[in-house]
Amino acid sequence: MSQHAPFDYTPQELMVVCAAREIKDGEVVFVGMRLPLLAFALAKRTHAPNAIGLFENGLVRDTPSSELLLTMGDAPNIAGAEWATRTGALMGLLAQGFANLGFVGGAEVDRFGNLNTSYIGDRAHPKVKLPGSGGGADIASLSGRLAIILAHEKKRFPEHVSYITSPGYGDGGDWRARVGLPRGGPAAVITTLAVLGFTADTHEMELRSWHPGSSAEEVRANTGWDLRVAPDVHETTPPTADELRIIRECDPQGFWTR
Amino acid sequence: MSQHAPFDYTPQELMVVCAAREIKDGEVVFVGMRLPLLAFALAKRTHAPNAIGLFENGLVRDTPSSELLLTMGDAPNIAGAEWATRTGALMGLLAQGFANLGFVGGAEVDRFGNLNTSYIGDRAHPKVKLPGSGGGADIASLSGRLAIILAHEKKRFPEHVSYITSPGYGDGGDWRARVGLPRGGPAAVITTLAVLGFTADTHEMELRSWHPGSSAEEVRANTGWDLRVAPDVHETTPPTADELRIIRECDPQGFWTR
Amino acid sequence: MSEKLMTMTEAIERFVPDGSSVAMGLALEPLIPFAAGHEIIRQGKRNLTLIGPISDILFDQLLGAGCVTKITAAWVGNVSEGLGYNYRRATERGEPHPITVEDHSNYSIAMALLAGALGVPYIPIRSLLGSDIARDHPTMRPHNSPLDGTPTLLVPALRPDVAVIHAQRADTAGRAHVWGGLGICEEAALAARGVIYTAEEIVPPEVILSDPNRVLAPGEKTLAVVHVPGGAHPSPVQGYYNRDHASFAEYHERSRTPEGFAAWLKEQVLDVPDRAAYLERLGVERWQALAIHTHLLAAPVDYGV
Amino acid sequence: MSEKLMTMTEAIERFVPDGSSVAMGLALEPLIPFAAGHEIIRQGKRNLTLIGPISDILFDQLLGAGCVTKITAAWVGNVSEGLGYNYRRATERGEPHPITVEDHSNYSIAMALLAGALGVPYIPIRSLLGSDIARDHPTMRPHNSPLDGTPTLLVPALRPDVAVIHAQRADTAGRAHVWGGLGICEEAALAARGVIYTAEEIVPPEVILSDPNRVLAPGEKTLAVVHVPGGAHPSPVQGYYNRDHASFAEYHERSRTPEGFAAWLKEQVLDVPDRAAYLERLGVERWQALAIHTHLLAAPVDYGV
Repeated sequence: MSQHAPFDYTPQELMVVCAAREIKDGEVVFVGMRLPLLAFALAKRTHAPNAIGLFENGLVRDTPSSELLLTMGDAPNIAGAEWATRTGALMGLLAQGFANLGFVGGAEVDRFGNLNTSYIGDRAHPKVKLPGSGGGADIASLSGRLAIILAHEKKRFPEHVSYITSPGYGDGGDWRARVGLPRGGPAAVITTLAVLGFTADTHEMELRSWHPGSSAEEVRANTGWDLRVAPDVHETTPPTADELRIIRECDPQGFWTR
Repeated sequence: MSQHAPFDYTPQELMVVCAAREIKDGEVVFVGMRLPLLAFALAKRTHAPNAIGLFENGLVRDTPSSELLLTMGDAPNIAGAEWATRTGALMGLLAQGFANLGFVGGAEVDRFGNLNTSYIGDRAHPKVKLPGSGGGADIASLSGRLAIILAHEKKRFPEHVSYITSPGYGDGGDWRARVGLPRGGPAAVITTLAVLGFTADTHEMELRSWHPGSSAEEVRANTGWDLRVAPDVHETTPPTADELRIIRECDPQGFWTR
Repeated sequence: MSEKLMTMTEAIERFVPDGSSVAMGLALEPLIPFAAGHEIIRQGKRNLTLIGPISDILFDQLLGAGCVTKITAAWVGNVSEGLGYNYRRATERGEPHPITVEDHSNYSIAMALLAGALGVPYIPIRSLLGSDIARDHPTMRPHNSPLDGTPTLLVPALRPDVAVIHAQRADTAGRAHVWGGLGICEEAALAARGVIYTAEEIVPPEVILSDPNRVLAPGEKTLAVVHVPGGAHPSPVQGYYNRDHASFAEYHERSRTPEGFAAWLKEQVLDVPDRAAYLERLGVERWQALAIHTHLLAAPVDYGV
Repeated sequence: MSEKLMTMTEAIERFVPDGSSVAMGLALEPLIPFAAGHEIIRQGKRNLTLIGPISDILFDQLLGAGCVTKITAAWVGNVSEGLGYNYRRATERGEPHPITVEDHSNYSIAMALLAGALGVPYIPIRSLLGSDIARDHPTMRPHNSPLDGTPTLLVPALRPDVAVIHAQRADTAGRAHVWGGLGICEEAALAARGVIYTAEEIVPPEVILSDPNRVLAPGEKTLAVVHVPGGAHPSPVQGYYNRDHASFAEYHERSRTPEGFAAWLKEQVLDVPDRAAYLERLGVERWQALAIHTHLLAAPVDYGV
């Protein structure tokens, strides 16, 4: 399967699979939107049947939605939730440390995993105004681990983001503890080219695996600084036929995955 | 009617009538327990049909309960409420200044309207341990006006209470503003012998009216300091036949009023 | 989703160890978990800290039985009758042993648990300023707001080890529907490290999940679910039974002296194996007198898609 | 209890004056009061401050129409499609005029409104520490907890002049049932100085009072109740209709240029007198395609006594 894999799936489908693999069975996962919605559904139906999903609109689900979601507030995501409460109450659980893992997307991520979803360029006269944090900054501040999902382009991987919407490791090391964040930090960055992690001490981003068809060189060439490479760097394990079948059952039109 | 009145009603019934008279039409009233429950029902059925009742267990009612209540949490007080929410959310409205008037009872009230419902005697080794604040201290802190209801006995009217559970005017004057209370203070003290108020400047208690059958002398003799008497002091207007009929419809067994 | 249904004996043995802090009576007068409280007494738990807004005689019973060394509450007594005699004996004479009392108001205890639920260190309130509750409290402290300098009282977060909540219905996965007077049930369930539900009915998950807005807290917070019909008697359960006022009056009379309380405790708790036996002792006639005489159904709600 | 039912025209004229702060889109993606927003545009309101968590294109429309000078929100865009072009034009090029933006996260905007609802000056959170949201915010400020010295971010209370909330049903006295995804509807309704409800159905008071736990806020907070079936389209209303994803995609395409947006606005808002005409324009077929195909009734609840 694996040698044909690159032709059997889209980059988005591989990203969903990589995201699902970050979810351990029994974990409480702050799901968020788009690809992680599919990753949560995939994990629940494969290796993490006891995972629990949190949504910032106030939902806790122990089953994935019965229909494809374009937003977390779509009616099928609310029907059958085990709790539909106030955003404040749900975020309070996140602040308590209730979420083992959180997912966020972003327009820019930097060397220390800081995310920008607010302003490209000068804050006062931005080149591009992005929608903003939503719950992303909270998920990044308060989850036990953070998984970041974005397209791998050099402009999206600057050495320093122009605006920190969602704190990663700041300038590295023990920055999170210094600023008072209670826990967490980025554990994985899942891109169209690779899966990246962070070193234990300096918390600098490093390449963990390149996707089939890509290479360490291509990943480094599309990163805005001299990207470290993990000693055990390897090729990303491609999706299995089962994983692809489930993803395509969840997103038959490929709204999020094509 | 009025000359026979003293023989037609109990002291509790007169206190309910005096309490009801403190409620203006359209006001939001923090009701509390016991006699004020009847006072709210009486006011709604006479001069204040648009009054709204708040209860610290999280209730807002625009109609009195259909049955006599022994506690605010009795099922008939919840059925037909216009809002049954969290105590925190309800108390938040009180903190915003939502309640025009609040009622509290107490074991001791002093010259400046401070109430004790906690400890008689030394806090460490109390002579009597009373149940405590409940919501009383909050009602006294945050209501627009406060009406206090208690039996008129010398021991219950010391010059200084041994413990301030519910703040009145502290040591008088602008004490409430000095300690940071946002508003309010006692407006009336309704007892078995009289109705008392507070002077505008020093906020010291003064006799406003003695109940039929009592006298300014009896009231002063049963008060633990040299009680001031309002210039326009007079006899308390007795209950009307209508008022008594309604009270007895609400409390046919006289659980609270006999 | 793990199975959390167990017996009352097991739930109390496993999740209410000696020395733990236990939040109970959180809906104020209704839904007081008397059955759970009586099992705590029968198991002879010691050195408990009881946390609640008011307690309508359950705290007084646990105090008299010697289970408690600390009370963190706004009010302890007998709502329809007045004082709690065991509370008086414990605080005035140190009987059966001395206790410490952390006085709150209903607003401050709600804010303490809300702060715990929100994962914030404290909530700054404008109530209780100038009161001796604020003066004497070991952890609340006055602090001028850094925003505008006005006085506030900081109410620190409170996180009970366990909250015991009586619900109308729950499923075996630990999700419960609670309705009527809610008091501080939600704040306590979310602030507590875990929740024990005692429930009038155990229902299939689809009943609970049919109304996610009515669920008190996520099942992941739940330690145990116990099926205890009548488990809140003599307090009321909206839609299930009314308050047994006479029981509160009877307790008030019989607990006036230590001897009277000891006799009451033996008869009503120690010699009663469980809630089923308790209700049998109460008698069918008295139980039926508390039954719902007028059913008042909530208007239908459609979560359809 | 005074009558609060009125037309949309009257409600917006009376209770959304130029320069006021208006909280909308409080349930996040569902229950967005588009009908009310479009009437605000038709009445040419100016200098509004919009307050909300995320806004699924309604804020973008109000920005493009020139009604807004300030945004206090966590996210402004098009949830299923991405960016909001009017938001970009306003912030990047000051078109149609410059605006100020107070960036929040969903947690901080919820805590700001909760502080307003609780009558407390601020809530100290441990989120956003080290972020540029915290650095640049005009009123949030870092402050070490006086209790233990740990860093917190103080989120000051926010009290909108008015909250506009679309509800499934309301009565003429101003009490509403809202269910499904709640977001920050309750915090905003309680923090706001007044609430305008737009409702799918107007029902007798006894329907609302049959389920007091489901009521969002007391009627005394209510300024107006407006009967607007379909008033949240293209956003979803649990149990009434689903999200019209195609409308969001269409808006995304057509609002790409100022000219495209102007044409969209004329066609969809300015030339449409009210929501009934809007739905007629949408067409029966398209409307029926959004209809609830599977009804999911909440389990019965008895408030009996």
